[in-house]
Amino acid sequence: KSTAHDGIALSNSYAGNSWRQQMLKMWKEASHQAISGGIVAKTKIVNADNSASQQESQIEDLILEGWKAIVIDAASPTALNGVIAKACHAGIVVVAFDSLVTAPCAYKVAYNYVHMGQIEARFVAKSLHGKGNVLEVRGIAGTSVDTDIHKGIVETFRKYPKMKIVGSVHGDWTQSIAQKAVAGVLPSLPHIEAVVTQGGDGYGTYEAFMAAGRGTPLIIFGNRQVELSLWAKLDKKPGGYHTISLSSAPGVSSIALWVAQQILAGAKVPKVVNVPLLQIHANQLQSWLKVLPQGAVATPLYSQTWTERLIAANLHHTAPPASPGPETLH
Amino acid sequence: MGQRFANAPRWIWSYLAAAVVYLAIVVIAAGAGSFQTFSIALQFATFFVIAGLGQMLVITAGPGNIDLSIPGVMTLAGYLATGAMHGSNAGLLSGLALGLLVGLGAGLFNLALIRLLRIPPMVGTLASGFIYQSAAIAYSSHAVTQPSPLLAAFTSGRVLGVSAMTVLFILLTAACAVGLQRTRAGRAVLALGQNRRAASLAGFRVGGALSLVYLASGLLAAIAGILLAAYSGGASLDMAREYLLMSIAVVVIGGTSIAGGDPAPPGLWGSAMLLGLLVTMLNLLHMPEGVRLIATGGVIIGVLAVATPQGP
Amino acid sequence: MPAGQPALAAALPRFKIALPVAALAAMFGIIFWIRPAILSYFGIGLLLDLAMPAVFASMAQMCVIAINDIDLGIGPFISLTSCIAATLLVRAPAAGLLALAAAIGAYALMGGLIHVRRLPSIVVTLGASFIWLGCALLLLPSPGGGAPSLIAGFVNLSPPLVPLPILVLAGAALLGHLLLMRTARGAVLRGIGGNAKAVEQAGWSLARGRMLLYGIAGACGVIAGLLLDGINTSGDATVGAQYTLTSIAAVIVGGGEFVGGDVSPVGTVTGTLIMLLTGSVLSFVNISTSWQLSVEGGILIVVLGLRAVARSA
Amino acid sequence: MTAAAAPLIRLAAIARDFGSVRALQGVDLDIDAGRMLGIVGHNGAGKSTLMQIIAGTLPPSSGAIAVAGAPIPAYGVRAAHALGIRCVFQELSLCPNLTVFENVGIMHRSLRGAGWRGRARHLIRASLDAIFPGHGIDPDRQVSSLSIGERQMVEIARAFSETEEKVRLVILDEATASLAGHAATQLLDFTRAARARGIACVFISHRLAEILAYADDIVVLRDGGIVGTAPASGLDEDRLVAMMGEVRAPAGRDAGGARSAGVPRVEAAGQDGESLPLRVHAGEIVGLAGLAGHGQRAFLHRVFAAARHRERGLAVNGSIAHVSGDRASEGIFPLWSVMRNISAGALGRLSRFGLIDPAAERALAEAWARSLAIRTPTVSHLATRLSGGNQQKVLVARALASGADILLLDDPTRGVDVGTKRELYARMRAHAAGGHAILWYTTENAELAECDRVYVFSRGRITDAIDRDAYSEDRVIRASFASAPPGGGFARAG
Ligand SMILES: Nc1ncnc2c1ncn2[C@@H]1O[C@H](COP(=O)(O)OP(=O)(O)OP(=O)(O)O)[C@@H](O)[C@H]1O
Ligand SMILES: Nc1ncnc2c1ncn2[C@@H]1O[C@H](COP(=O)(O)OP(=O)(O)OP(=O)(O)O)[C@@H](O)[C@H]1O
Ligand SMILES: [Mg+2]
Ligand SMILES: [Mg+2]
Repeated sequence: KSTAHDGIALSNSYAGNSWRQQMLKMWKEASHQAISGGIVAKTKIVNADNSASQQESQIEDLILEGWKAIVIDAASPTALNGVIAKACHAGIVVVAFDSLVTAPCAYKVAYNYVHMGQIEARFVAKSLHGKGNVLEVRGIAGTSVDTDIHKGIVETFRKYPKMKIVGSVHGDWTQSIAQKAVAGVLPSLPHIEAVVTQGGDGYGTYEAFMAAGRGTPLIIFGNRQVELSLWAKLDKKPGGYHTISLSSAPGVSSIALWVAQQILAGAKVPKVVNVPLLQIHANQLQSWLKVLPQGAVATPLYSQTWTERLIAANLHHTAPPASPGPETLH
Repeated sequence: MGQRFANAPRWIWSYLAAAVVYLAIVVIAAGAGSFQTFSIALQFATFFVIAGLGQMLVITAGPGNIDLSIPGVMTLAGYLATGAMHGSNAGLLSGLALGLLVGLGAGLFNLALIRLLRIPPMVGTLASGFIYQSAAIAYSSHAVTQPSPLLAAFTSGRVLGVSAMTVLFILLTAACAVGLQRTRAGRAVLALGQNRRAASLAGFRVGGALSLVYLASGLLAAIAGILLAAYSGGASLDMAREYLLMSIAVVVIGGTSIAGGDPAPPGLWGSAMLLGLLVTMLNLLHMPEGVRLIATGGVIIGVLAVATPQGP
Repeated sequence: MPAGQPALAAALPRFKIALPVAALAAMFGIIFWIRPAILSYFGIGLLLDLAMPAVFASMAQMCVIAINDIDLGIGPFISLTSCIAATLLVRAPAAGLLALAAAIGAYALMGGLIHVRRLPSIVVTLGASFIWLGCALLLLPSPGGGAPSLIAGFVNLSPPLVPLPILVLAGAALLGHLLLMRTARGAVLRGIGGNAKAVEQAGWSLARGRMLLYGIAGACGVIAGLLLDGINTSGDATVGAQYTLTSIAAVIVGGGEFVGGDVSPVGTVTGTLIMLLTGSVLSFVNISTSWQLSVEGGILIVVLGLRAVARSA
Repeated sequence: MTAAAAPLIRLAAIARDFGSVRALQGVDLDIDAGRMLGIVGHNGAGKSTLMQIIAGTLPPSSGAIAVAGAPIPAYGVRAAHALGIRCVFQELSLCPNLTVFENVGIMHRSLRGAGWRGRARHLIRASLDAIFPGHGIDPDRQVSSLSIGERQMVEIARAFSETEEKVRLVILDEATASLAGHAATQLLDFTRAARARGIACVFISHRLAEILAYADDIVVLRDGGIVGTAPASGLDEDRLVAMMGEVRAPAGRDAGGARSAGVPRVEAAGQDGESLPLRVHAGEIVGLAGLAGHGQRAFLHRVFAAARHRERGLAVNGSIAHVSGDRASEGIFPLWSVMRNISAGALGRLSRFGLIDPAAERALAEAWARSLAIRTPTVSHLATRLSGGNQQKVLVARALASGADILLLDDPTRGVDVGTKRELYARMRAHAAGGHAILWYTTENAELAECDRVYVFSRGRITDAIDRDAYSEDRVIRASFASAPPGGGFARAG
């Protein structure tokens, strides 16, 4: 079925941090490809101010405007359920990504965040040879992303009896808040060997450690440019710096766009499309830093064909396609 | 002396409460890092104090005066300043100038709404705050905000364990306290806040005093925004969200009378420390966010009820 | 109070209500002109359903402004009541009802405290806002819960001919108008805002008046919370946050004044719709959402500026 | 009702204190049904306070109230209202944001339930029609849109309106002050009819002619006590004035001396046949006289504003200071010490490098406190803790300390005791002699004797200019009721 005359709208709950800005950029790039390729007729972005009720009312407007599909990065996992049900009822395809919703009729483009916590904890435990004090910097309290990552971390560390989480703060995925929170508890904490983060908070954590005059622990980084360049800087010192960058890529908005398009086109799509996390290893660091402007967030741009392969992998429970690298960006 | 003595307890309360909370932290953490906890709380308190100082001046101008545009000004100034800096020290001056200009412009615009259009300050600044925030939103989509390293270093740098920025603003608070009590313009603000008619008949320039406080509030909000953005490595759209209510809370817990005419600049530090240390304490006790908020609310109402003098 | 120009002064109340009504009519005109399809049962229902909780939030604020106070805590209070509805009221209806009644009682007591201790309402309600939010977070640390079937059923009602939101809005405006503007007690309550001393001299208790109005405000807040829970089918401790400021704006845009007991339920409903529909109009004319706040601020300034011009003319 | 029956209301030894101010000191008073009691007395004599106590809105500090012979222990608004006691308060007590009929509803608790609006409308219309035929007031008008006179009419009509509760006493506290002449006559004529129906009236007015013409008995109040009671028939204006005021010989002062010609400090143009011109020179004390609320205060404010901005027909040369007798609302800064209240006008001179010099400020305040004999423990004492008279001295000290060329006095001796007043008069004379110009509005005619020239205001216009030599209280009272200056058809108002 052709989607050439269909429109797909993005309802984004919040545009105030660099991750979301990058996410919107990726959406625009994917939109550009889709429209110039004649695949869809039009797209639109609507941003809310991080309040569920405003996003709700914006989605209602989108329904009234007759969009064929609405892609949602949600302000609340549950508060939009009412309006999403209305959209589904009106025959509109709803695809949620990043900050998901629990509405059953919505398709979800999801990261496996429990897995993210597991990878982090395993990496830390291996690096410290199974013994050490860990500080956990969590995201926004009450979100499913935060609880999932936390769950993965805790259950993995349980396998290493000598790994201890000695402190836990909420950094809200924001450098400044993470810095404030970490700085607040650090004085009353023992020596810290490693910090597990949720991405976006690594730089602030590092700053807090420096301000407290503590040695640099092993910090798991996210994919902000400041984090990656900090890693590169630390790596230049004698002995280097051994860590990984693990995060959700803002380019997931392009996957969500293509998923919505595929559903409109009548393709078979599972209700939940799992997306692999973006992992950056030391050997890829320089190539990413080369394409990243200051303040940006590392992400690939996912194409329609890549997304088709991802959907197929999800349908058949096979391994997902390899994540595209920085070369997909210009 | 009698009057000063009678007034002292109004801002003393916040210091007492902060001291109690601090002692509790020392006990809970069994003394570990207690000086650091203090100096860090002081550093974060600084941002609240800067914004609170402006709010305090506005509130001092009398009933109905309140500046709800502070978060908007902070965000916009933070964005424009760090956007212009582009992460280089070369852009420092132009960035600072741009940010301060935002504060000045916002103060002037607020004044135009209040004095020319005669819109009640509360809605006037609410509306203008919407506009500043929205300008920041519009700007944010094509901006890369990165503070100049020099400014960032200033916001986190320390002298003898105390942040240089904190020292600077303790001095500014003191200057403000002196200015309010010992300059003619300051007395005009105090007089205006106690009784607008009497102030005018006593020969004070009432309109000028009102302009002064709103301009100061705009400028201070801009400074708070620039420094906060510099400290955080860049601006974000909701970096000032909590300042809407907190700027008022800091002022009121600090002992400033919401009825006007009776500011308490030293209390700003006490209350900002109190609110910051309260969070640290509850974090240490692994208390949920909800408890922290209830404690904050309880402190606000409690201090108010204790510190409000009861007439006949 | 200038005694002169009685004709102009007499016209001002009318102008104050005519201005927002005209603005609202213009907004509806634009919406229906751009998207005639919305002029349908389904369309109007969807366009206005969020106005239902918003209107009760504004009504609550109006009750408080009627006695020259300001409520900076109504938004979190609504969040709290929606959380109560999403959790307690679903799991244990009796406890839920009790909690809601206690919430209303707490509001009335807050009014009493403000009166007896002569505290500034703005600070007390600010402090209370943290308490409401804290309670909501303790009750529902992360969004979720459900909606009592009765409430969910109510918000999904499809009455014949007229969509539910219109009925609710009209009902709220009408009931508010009858109670506050038409009854003798309503006049007394409004009179407190106009000249408290005169009301007291006529033998009325100001403490009771303030507690009653705060209690009504609390009840309106509870209704808003219940409706919000019904629409969202879940609770969220931050869902009502923005009602605090928009409710103040709605009351003032709708012709209310901060002092003088000069408020009107019909104006408040109008003001709420204006604040709410701004976003829709912008969306339909394809203006970026970045500017939505600017337009809201601009509308506030224009409406209040015009009113000031009319007053000094 | 015979004379032997118990009076409708009997007040015994009623006293009332406001902080340190004793507003009433043991008043005994009977009010009889079917008669009108006129009460006169200087400003601040305690008339309104007494009325508020009768109306139940203010509890007495001590004393007893009996109605129809029965003592009422828990006397209060509700009790008074149930007994049919109504009061038209001096300051308007209508809710401006409500309509006329809604204000009626606030007073009558029985107006409720279905159709109360109609009943309230009917009630007030009937009452207005009865008292002020041809009033032209629509009960649906919002009170804020009514003129002051119309509001007063509404309030009076509301007091006389009756539901099931019958009216037995109506108190009119300066109710005619803002009524147009013929409305006042309508009201007073109506009270005759009401009295015939057995309703008692208490009537307070500064228009002596009204009191003399309409009251049955007259009580004179001075400084919180009753100094005279007499049937109206036995009194005339002169004797009443004599009872009210201390007739004091003008204190001796050397005429002229400092008085200079040259450019006047304040000069207001007159209007032909309407208003006389006004002029104040350096060294002069000029009085503004007339009944309260006839434009004197507004004139002072115009002069004050003219010192900063331009005003048509008003020239002001020199700096200006203002002293208000309304201390609470336009004088004292309640959070400030005596020192700061005094120095407020002189901060420019006290500053060095932009900073106020605390030592100089204290010295200035102490000097003036000593010079005016302000009774305060130290100048750091809160100004509001002083007695009214001493607070007033603080305001005077502020104005004098400012060193302004022109001093505007707005009834500055309100609530000030006799001794203090004398001190202030002497201070004013010295100040004028020092080359300053003083413009002095007073409601106490005795103070006019202190002035070099007196301008009498009536309905916003200057109707007479009386030089010191030609001054007589009688001429002031006559001009107070005039509607135009002598040249333009002098008419006596009634
Ligand atoms: N303290 C205040 N609080 C709130 N609004 C105020 C205050 N002061 C002034 N305004 C607003 O500003 C308007 C203009 O002020 P106004 O013209 O009275 O000052 P001004 O008289 O010009 O001062 P100046 O003494 O310098 O002449 C007022 O009508 C009022 O709406
Ligand atoms: N609420 C109050 N608080 C303090 N003092 C008061 C109060 N009401 C009246 N007074 C004082 O009591 C005294 C008597 O005042 P009152 O109003 O009874 O005088 P009055 O005879 O009615 O004067 P006028 O002719 O000006 O109306 C005055 O000295 C006044 O300052
Ligand atoms: Mg002016
Ligand atoms: Mg009186």
